[in-house]
Amino acid sequence: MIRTGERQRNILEFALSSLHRRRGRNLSLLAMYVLIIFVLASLLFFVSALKREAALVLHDAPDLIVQRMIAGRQELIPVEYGAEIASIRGVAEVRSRLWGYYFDSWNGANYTVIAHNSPTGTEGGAAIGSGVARSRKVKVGEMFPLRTPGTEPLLLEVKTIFPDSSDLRAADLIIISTADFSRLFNFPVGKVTDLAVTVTNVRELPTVAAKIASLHPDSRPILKSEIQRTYQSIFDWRGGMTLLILLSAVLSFIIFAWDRATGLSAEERKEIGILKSIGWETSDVLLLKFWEGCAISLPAFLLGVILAYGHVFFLSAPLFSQALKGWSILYPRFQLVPVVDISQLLVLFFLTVIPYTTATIIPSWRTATIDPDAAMRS
Amino acid sequence: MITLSGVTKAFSCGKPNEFTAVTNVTLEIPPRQVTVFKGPSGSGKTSLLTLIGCMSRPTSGRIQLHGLGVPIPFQEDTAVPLEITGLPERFLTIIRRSIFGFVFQQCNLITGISVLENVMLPAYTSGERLSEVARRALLLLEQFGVARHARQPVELLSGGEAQRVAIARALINNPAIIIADEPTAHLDSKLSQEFMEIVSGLKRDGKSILIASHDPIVFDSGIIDRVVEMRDGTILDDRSVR
Amino acid sequence: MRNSSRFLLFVVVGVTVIALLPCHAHYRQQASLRPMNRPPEELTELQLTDLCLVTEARHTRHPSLADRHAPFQEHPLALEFFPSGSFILPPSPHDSP
Amino acid sequence: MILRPSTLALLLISLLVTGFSLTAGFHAMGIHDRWDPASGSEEQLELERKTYLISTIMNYVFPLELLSLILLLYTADELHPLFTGAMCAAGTLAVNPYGYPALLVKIVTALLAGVWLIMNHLDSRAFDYPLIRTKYLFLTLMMPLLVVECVLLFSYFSGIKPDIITSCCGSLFSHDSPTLSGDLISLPPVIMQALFFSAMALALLSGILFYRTGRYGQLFSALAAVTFPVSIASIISFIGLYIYELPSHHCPFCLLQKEYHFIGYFLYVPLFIGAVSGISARVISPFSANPSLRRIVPDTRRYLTLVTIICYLLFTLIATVEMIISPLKL
Amino acid sequence: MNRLYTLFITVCVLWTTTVSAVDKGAPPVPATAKCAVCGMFVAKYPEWVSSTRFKDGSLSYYDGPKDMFSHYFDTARYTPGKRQADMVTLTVKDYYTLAPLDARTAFYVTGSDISGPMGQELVPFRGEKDARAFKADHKGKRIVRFNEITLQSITALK
Repeated sequence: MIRTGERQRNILEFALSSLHRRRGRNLSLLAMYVLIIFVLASLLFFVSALKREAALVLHDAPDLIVQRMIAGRQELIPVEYGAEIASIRGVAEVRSRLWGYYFDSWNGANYTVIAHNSPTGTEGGAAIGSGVARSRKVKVGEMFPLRTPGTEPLLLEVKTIFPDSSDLRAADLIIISTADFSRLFNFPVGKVTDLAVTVTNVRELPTVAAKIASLHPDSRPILKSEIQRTYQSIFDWRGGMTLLILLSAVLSFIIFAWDRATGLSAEERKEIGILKSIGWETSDVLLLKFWEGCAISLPAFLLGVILAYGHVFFLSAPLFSQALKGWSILYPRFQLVPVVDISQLLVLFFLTVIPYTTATIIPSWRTATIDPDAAMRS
Repeated sequence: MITLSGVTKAFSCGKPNEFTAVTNVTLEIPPRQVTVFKGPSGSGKTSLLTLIGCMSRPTSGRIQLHGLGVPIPFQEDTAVPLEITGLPERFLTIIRRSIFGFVFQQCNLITGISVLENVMLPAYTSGERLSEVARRALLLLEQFGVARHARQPVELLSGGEAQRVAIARALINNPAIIIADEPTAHLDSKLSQEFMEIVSGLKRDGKSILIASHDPIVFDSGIIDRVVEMRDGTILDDRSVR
Repeated sequence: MRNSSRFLLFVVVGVTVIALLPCHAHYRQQASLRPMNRPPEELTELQLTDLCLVTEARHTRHPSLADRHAPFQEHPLALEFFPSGSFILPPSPHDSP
Repeated sequence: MILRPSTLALLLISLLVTGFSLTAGFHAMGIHDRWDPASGSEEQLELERKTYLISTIMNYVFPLELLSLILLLYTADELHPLFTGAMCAAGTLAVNPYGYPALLVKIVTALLAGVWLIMNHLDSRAFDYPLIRTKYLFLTLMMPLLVVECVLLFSYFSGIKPDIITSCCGSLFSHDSPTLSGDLISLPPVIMQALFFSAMALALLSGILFYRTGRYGQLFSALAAVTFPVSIASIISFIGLYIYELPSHHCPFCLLQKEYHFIGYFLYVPLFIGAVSGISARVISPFSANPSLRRIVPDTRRYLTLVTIICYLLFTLIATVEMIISPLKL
Repeated sequence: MNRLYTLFITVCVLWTTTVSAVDKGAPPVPATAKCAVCGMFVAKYPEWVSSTRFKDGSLSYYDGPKDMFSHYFDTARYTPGKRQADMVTLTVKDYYTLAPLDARTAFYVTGSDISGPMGQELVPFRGEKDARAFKADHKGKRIVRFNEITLQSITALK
């Protein structure tokens, strides 16, 4: 037993020294491998953390949102619809919501303006997201103007700026009072943006939605579960699709690794021949090749995953934010709360290390079965 | 003792380029002697040595090893001669590792690693502690006067030093039989003489030594017990020098 | 220290760090649920539906509430708003009860 | 089709295992037909080299097969929230008719893979390849099974759609279900308890006896093989009840869940390893007639027996501790 | 000004006539509570949780009225040593309001298209009007009272 262990260690020792001898090639292989695992793991971590954030936001979302559609576009919905919906059996509460978008021609950003009569949202005051504060360069207590359809701009005093930690929800929000809202947009009387319906028993939601749709054929009820599903599919598709793309990257890497493993240099060939002639057996050489593979793939996996964790959860995924940002001016400064479990790590391991290892089986067998008398005959 | 009976080795059997390297060789090699296989290149002496040294298997014929005095894991009774002809490669390797030590025409040292590591290499796979192996390797290097190079990479050695390192490597597992293939081919006369002195030392230590060579310094040397002359895969002449 | 020991030590340390990642994640999740780290009540009262991840257009800020014909929701590879747009799948046609 | 990392990994592994096994099996057939250890011909040398290839491939691939059995259980459990009515892997596997067959075939192939690896290890320790034909015949016979497993897995995962209404383990493993498990559950727990503990005790006793004296090996292997299904039946019949602390919940899958501290894995893994080595001890016993294996086989059998004893003891220990600390009393 | 006033009104929350007493009065279901019949964790299905209280003060939870009735009719099987007569209170939840409700006074709709965590269910209501409305909306077959329910009708539910 001890002898087997010692043999493994001795062979590992030699494997490390032979990798070291060709460090240029092996380091480039390692770097490429680390990079692929890093990107794959970052993506996995990023998506699962965003999923959690989306789920948290959705937790507070209304059970059912009723919009009105005219000519295929969303329109303002009359308040009376709310009272009728409230009388449907199973509906606990109907809230009308006033909100909209404000395009800031000054800096090209899109804000989300919401009317809400909370303490900070008193007339003339506003609670804003930190993204808005950044792009408008305002601090608490300062004033900032918004254009109105009339001649006078709406002057608002910043009462609250939401902390960076809630950027994923609030970076672009401007919360103002109802009165200010109607002045800002010259909002029609008796109309609201949409209705938020609370239904006590979620099982009844589809029925309530169907009743609303038949009551007002021009309305479009959106269920919370549909939003959830949309999000799920966005992230799953994103996760799955990108996974496929990255898998192809992994595949090309395997081909590279295969090519590298098969294209034995004359020098390597001679070395194996010498080893075999001085008493190494085929299975010893196979073991050597196995340890060589491990000495590449294990560090690659460990480094790749740990770096990815740091990249996504400590540095907020700067690599992906570039892709997500696109043309938007307000990119949230968020720090994701990590979501990692062992199964994720195992799957990552299965998807990256195993293909590499299997790709090297046949080449290493070919290497290992060089004739032992090759060294004599050279 | 090693006995060969009717040993033939053919390459590329059944193909147009078939050729027979060793034809129907029957031979007995007693222990603790220096035996030289003499003949021009292509005479089959190297092939014969690879067959004896368990590096390859004969196409037909038998090779037996007697009274090895070394325990082989699967051999129950050490008194019975060990037939090596039909053994799988795995077991040939075990025998090769524990009974034979090889010195090649080119020194066949692995470049990039130290002299010491090169000497230790054959023992890596036996599962011995490397510190123990290193101790033994240093003793051997000392014995051959190259201990001061132990930590240097092998590229920096001169031809004679490299040869002595190769001999040290062949001895690391304390084999009973040393096989040397054209050991003096790349050495000048002085170094070849030195080599023969080392061989006589080994002989004094009780090792059997088989050398393939067509160098007169080797087969005219005083320490030789027997010369086997070969040509075209067969034995022309087999004479005892003493 | 032998190289193999160094390598094995590296692997053990790496595996330990990786094993600690889920623990760290768990800790951070617990911490994020503590009252002081929760989003202000003012925000949760708004009953928001979407993450503010991309804001270049209304259909990216609130993908779940956008018009059905909003540009690239019809095809995930539509290029109007390339980087973020290409990530978003059209909502499932499930939404008419 | 359900595109998740874990399902992708499962399918990938299945493809790898099948692909490589087919390659190996193809070579194995050639070796099986043309093997002639007495010959020193180049063809024979080539064949001997191929045995290394097959061994290498199988030594990589079959452990994967064993691991992916655990991954399959995990995935099935992980997917259960997608389906109405499913509360654990039992419901997920019942989503379409391929689920349970896939699991069953996977268990069988994993078992056989374990036995094959042990056989291969044994063969590599003898100097004249005594088992070469046997093991390659065995491997060739496993090929169709591996292909079937791959096909089943693909059909299963491609047939999965969310929101399917499936049955929950409560109905699959209840008194009233007209299946074998239904009959099992209807047995009074006392009978099953008596059966389980006596089978386990006999297996362990005969194992210890064999380990100490070298006799009654066949008896031990037979008992070890019987104890495997008995233990699984016992999990369904009564061990689960103590773990769930419910007198009527007979599911063998819920115990894989986090809520039960993944206790299922700690029960099934030792049980499986114990069964593989117990069965292997029986499978290899006839090989001791072979001169070159005469001394190796008894050693290996003793070692395998030790593994079985330890694993079964572990299983019994965990089960008994669960029964004792559980507030439920039957 | 008038306009502003109207807007203010509209934004005010519109309360409906239904009681918003969600689970008021009933103690929260512990997260570790399992259905006494099928073993599911009941807290995952708050809208279905039913419970019984025994004479000795012990509580049993179920993931739906169906399992509660299974227990009620076959008490000894799921809680050995206890009898039906030991069940003091039986509580279900009104479908529309999710308010706790004495199972003995409730109206149950069978055969509807609403399925519980364990498939077909008896859907409980406080009032007969609600039950009728539900029966119409959800293709229910019958409205039954507590004493009309038998072990056979429970086992017939899939």
